[in-house]
Amino acid sequence: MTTTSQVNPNVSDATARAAAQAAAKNQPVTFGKALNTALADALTAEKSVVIFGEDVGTLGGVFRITDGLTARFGNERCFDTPLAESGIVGMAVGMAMNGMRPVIEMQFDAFAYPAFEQINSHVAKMRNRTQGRLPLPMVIRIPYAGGVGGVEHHCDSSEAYYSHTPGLKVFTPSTVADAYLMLREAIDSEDPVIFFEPKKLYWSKEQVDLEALAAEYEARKAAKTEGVARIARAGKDATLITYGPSVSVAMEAAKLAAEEGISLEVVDIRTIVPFDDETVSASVRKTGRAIVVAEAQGFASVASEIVARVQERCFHSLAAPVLRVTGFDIPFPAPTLEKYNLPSAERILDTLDQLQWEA
Amino acid sequence: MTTTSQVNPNVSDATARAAAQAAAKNQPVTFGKALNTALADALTAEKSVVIFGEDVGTLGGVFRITDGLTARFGNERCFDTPLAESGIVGMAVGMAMNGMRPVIEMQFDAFAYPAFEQINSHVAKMRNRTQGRLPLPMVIRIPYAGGVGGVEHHCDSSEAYYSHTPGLKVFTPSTVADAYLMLREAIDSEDPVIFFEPKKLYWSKEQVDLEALAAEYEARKAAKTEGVARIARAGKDATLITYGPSVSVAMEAAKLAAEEGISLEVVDIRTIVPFDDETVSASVRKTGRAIVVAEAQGFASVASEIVARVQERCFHSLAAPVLRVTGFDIPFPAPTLEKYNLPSAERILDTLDQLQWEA
Amino acid sequence: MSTDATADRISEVSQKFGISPEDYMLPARHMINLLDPDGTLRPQDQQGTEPGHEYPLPSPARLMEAYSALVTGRRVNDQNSALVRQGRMAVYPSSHGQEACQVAAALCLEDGDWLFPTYRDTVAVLTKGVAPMEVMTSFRGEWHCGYDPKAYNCAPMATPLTTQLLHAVGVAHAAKLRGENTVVVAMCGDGATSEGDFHEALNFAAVFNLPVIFFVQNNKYAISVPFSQQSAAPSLAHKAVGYGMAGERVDGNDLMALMSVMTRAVRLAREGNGPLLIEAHTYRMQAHTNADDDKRYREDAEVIEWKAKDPVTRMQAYLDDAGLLTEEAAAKITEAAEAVAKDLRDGMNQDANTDPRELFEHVFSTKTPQLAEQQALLVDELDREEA
Amino acid sequence: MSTDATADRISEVSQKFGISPEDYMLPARHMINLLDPDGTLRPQDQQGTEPGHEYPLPSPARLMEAYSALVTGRRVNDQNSALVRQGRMAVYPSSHGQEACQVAAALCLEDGDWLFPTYRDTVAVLTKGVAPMEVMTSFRGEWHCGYDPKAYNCAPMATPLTTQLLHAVGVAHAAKLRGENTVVVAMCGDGATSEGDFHEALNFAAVFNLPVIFFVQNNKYAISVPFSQQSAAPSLAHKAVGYGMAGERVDGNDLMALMSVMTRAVRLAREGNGPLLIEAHTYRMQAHTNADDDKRYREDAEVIEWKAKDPVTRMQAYLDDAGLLTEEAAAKITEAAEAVAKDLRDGMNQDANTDPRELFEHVFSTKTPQLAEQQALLVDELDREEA
Ligand SMILES: Cc1ncc(C[n+]2csc(CCOP(=O)(O)OP(=O)(O)O)c2C)c(N)n1
Ligand SMILES: Cc1ncc(C[n+]2csc(CCOP(=O)(O)OP(=O)(O)O)c2C)c(N)n1
Ligand SMILES: [Mg+2]
Ligand SMILES: [Mg+2]
Repeated sequence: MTTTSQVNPNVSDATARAAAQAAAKNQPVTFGKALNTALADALTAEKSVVIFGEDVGTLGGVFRITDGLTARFGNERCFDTPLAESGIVGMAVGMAMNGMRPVIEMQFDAFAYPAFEQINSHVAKMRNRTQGRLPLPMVIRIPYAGGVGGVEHHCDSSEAYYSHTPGLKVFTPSTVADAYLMLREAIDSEDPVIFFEPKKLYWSKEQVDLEALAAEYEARKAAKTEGVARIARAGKDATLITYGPSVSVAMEAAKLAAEEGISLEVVDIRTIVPFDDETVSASVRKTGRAIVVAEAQGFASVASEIVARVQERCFHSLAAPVLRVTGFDIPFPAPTLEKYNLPSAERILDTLDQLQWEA
Repeated sequence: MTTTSQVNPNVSDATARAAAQAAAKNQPVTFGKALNTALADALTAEKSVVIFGEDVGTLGGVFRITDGLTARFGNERCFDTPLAESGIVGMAVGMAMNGMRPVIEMQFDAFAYPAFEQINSHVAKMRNRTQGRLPLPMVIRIPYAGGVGGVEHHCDSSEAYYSHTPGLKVFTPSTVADAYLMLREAIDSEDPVIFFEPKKLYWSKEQVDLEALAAEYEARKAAKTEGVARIARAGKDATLITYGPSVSVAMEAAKLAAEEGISLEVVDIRTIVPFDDETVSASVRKTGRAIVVAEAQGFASVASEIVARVQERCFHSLAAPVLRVTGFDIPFPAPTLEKYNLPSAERILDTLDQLQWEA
Repeated sequence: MSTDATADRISEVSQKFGISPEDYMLPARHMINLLDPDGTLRPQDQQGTEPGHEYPLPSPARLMEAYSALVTGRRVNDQNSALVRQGRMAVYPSSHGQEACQVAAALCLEDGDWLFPTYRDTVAVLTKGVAPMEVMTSFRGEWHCGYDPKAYNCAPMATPLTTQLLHAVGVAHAAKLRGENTVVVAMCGDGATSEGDFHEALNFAAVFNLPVIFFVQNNKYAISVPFSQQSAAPSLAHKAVGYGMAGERVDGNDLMALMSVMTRAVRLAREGNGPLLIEAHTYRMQAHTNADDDKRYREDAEVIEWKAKDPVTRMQAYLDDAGLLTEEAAAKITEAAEAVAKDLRDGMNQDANTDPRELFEHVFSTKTPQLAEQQALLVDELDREEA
Repeated sequence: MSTDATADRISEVSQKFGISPEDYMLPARHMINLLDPDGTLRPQDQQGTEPGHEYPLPSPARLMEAYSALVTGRRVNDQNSALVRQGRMAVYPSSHGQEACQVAAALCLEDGDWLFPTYRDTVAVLTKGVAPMEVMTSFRGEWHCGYDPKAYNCAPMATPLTTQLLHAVGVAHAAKLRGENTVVVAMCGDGATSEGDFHEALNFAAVFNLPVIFFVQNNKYAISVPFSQQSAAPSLAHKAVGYGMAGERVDGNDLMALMSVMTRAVRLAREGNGPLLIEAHTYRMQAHTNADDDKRYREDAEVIEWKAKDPVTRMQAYLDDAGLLTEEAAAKITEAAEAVAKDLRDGMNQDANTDPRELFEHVFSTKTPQLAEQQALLVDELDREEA
């Protein structure tokens, strides 16, 4: 059930430095711990930050991402609510209206759906409908996607719903350092952020010195992640554009392709909204071929959007259509069958074969 | 506030015949009346059909689409519910589980959001999670989109949310004949259908003989609309791919383009799920250029999907990238400003200019 | 934050009233009503009070203040409806007949307190102090709520039903965490009580023991749907006990009763006794909005019956009889109301602010590259149009 | 379908009991409890009954039937937990300690009646007659619910909390429209009552006067969150009055009381008196699921305290004392339970049905071209793999 994400050969800037420092100190940390530390550091840095949701207090969340926060910061800074997602989001809206920075947790992806009206009609629109007078700085954390053998309703990739909704920012980290940095950025953002955490990465480990990263972030020296895609691996023959849980899959595909002499560039887009057209387009213009890899069902998805944008912007650089490797357009399958649905390195390589190399 | 939709020069099959018959009889009918008649005919044809929602009984719905049905069929066939959308959808799920065919109304697009969990986690998945044993034949009617000067929360185009959700069919008619036929088909479908009704078309009129159409439908002689796109106008220089409220805008653009000597083909896709790749691809392969026109905000939208599919399938026939004319990625604007957001014939023609005619 | 604490709190307050916790939470057996429809003060034993549910008469000064707001409220409702008929305003959901509720909802609050209104609560928002033209901004078809919610401690009027009750809970919770003594009045209609968010808001408020007054105007209709098809409960106020809070029903056309009930509710809430649910029985005298046709679903006779219970004439009669409404005072009150009406007429003659470039300005704190691109496209179109 | 009719209905039934409508709707002042934890029958005046809330003892035959199901239920819970520990099942939310509730929920129903269970209600589903391995299908990681809901009149176990209560309302409504006399028991937990759908379901059932019993197992926890942080109400049963229905709370570890309360509820519902809300006080003896660690949020002492109230030993003691549980009868009951446990062990040794091609078969009635294309892609992959 635990996946160790790839250590990236050419991570950029802060991430790279942080990774290097940590490697020196030899402290592997999990993705979950990075999130937990980001929350603790945010609670320390800013007294208007409050954390709440189902089971986030005493228990520390079903994934333990809020572990220890109630004990350390008290029941007023991190607390359990009654079991009602619309209630949680709606209350967060009010708290943000009144000077707080709520960071709330939806227990699983599909259990954010009861809050859809609050998110869509209020979280996304309050700033706009008050002409900027009521900004809503808040973060909605959503563990998402599969790869952990979850039962029905526990493995949805729901990022398209929120990415399609104007007024919401959508972040999804794929490395331990990004987990820390992006969550800090999300909490400090003046805009509401839907923060998607790939469940299968919670237990993945990397050599990252979180203390150094924190110091860097607080000194405003960490490189911005919002709207800045990450070249997870440099390459020249084709680009894999991906995010969140699929980054590790793309990295694996790139490794396998390299063995066959094909050099793949992997772009981790990090934030779906705002989108880094520049980095993505530059990569595709360079390689001339692209595959978008994402776990969500493909129809009318974020992957569709990326394909559409890339061909709009890079049409004359393209040697082949931009293809997609995504989940099928079916309800997310049960544990015994999920592997057939999830994008795999093999499926990416099969798709690569279709990029008209002979043409 | 009333828009008269275009009478299409080359509508296909049943639609054409029906239009012709009606023209002979000279009876203009509104889009709203066609829907109302479809509901009445379905109530008559099949005793398991029941209609309910907010204000659909005595009042006949805020748009009067259910006008007269309670009086004619009784309060057990068409009735008001308490004011709760999740309740309406959830109750419909149970009724469909127990032998009924509920046809329910969401009063406005954004007011379907409270039902998002019921729609996503149950309506879409019940057949699947019971291995086909509990199909849910039900129709969720949603008036959608703008062009009517509606205040906030009353003009969302929310089709992407449902189109992205596996297990839902998504229909949206753009002509009076289709309003009738597609609603009948939706009600008779064994699958749940989200039925999007472009508000601005409710009062649009066409020459259609509904009685003849009904007879044809019931004799199973009407051409299928599900999964069958409609060539709303034939052309050869570029294809406009569109649906619902944007069809009339595309038709207007085609007319204007024709005056400039450019021949545009307009494809009305009718059902977003299932999607008619064949018709769409054939048109684009023929013309070599395509613009997707839709009113919803563009990011991660149905328009994105269509662009992605078209370039995947027609890449080597394309003389230019597939472009989009959509709503902006902003909350739907208030009445005084909506015209700046809505796709217009002018904006389509501007986009047409970018299709690299000189290249 | 726990039921144990709540149980203690409830039993404490009920002890104060010398009644059982259940009797404290359940509404009085009869609706609280101080004035007869004709303006005469009811005998004490017919006021609906019973132990723990006693409501003293407000002071004359307070009544005069409320009456003045009532007259202005009525004038505003009718002025706005006229402006709609004249085509100078897009839509207006009038609260004609419900003005006493609206006035009490706002007047019971103190300066730092918050109000959460719906689309029908224009008069409450006005009474809270928002400038008339600011209140009307969204109804004229502009894209924003028109006023600064933080300047007035008044949320934007909410359209998605009952969603705002949760925001009210959040505002109260934030204040409580900071140790501020803020009371919040959260308004909704009878129909809206059927939505899930109503339930979640009341429960959150009770569990976190927050000073929120949930104020339901039961005007008997949700658009066309009569209350009898909305709920089978003995009263909406009876819902309170299911959350562990106190409930009360009050004659919503009796300004005196409303002022008394709401003032006590605010005091109880401010003293830390938790949220309360107040149901005001009133009537929507006009159609749902100008776009609605109420002839399709109700009899004139019913409307006429309620006309006899009008809150304005009732209060006026009482004040007249009590000798409080001198000619001078009455003139001043009318004058104030007319001034507001004139403001509205004048304001509506001015063009709405409709710079399309602003469409992109407040989606995020700073424009995303995508929005900048889209704005550029629109600006280019506008420039070409102007050229 | 209107409150007027409902009010009539409520006052009729309350008259039948010689009490006020409010007293009919509010739960009895004390929880209904017939057997002491040690299995002795409580004196009548301590059973929690009061006028209109009297509960007769079930017949010996009925008690024996229920006890047998109870023993099987306990065996199934413990067998399944063992299978999880052995790695032969993915996940199991055990109802150990709550089996009396589960048994009563199913046994009170007649053949054509429907049951709407949650993920924790395996034992209720079994008691409703579904074959053991069919019940366990989804917990082994298969993609469907395993049984034919229509064959058993038993909905798939629901995970998204309280969503299923609305489906229950719909099933009852459909039956009513067809003139069928179907009663529905809809189950949920204490935590789930906080969700909006709970509210909407109860209101719809009351407004449409449907024969639905909402049966809440208040096992004191929603994963880690104790009931005190879930609700501040005097009891969950008190919520009933806010919908215009009758509520009752019952000792959820007392099978005798449960059988009596649920049987009466079903009868009242079937006679057209509308929905009822029953809250059973019980305790989740084990962690939320095997993935949970309950040591993080509760004391052992609390668990031990509840161990003394175990429903199985309690009922056994009573039946023993009453001379109903002969050695022979006890042996038969154990045997039946063991047979089910064996079924489960054997079944779990068989491979789950996991043909990936089937992933596309039941999304729609017929595959869309898009799904056919995607299925072909997968089939091609599988073929190449096999080759
Ligand atoms: C979530 C939601 N669903 C539906 C609507 C459409 N709608 C607007 S007002 C209204 C009736 C509300 O009735 P009530 O709560 O009694 O308030 P009143 O209008 O009587 O003041 C409806 C159905 C809405 N605004 N929001
Ligand atoms: C809508 C929704 N939100 C969250 C969850 C996650 N979840 C599963 S069980 C549970 C606790 C439920 O507690 P309760 O209703 O008391 O039932 P119990 O588990 O005690 O039987 C939670 C939060 C869910 N399944 N559905
Ligand atoms: Mg109302
Ligand atoms: Mg529980």
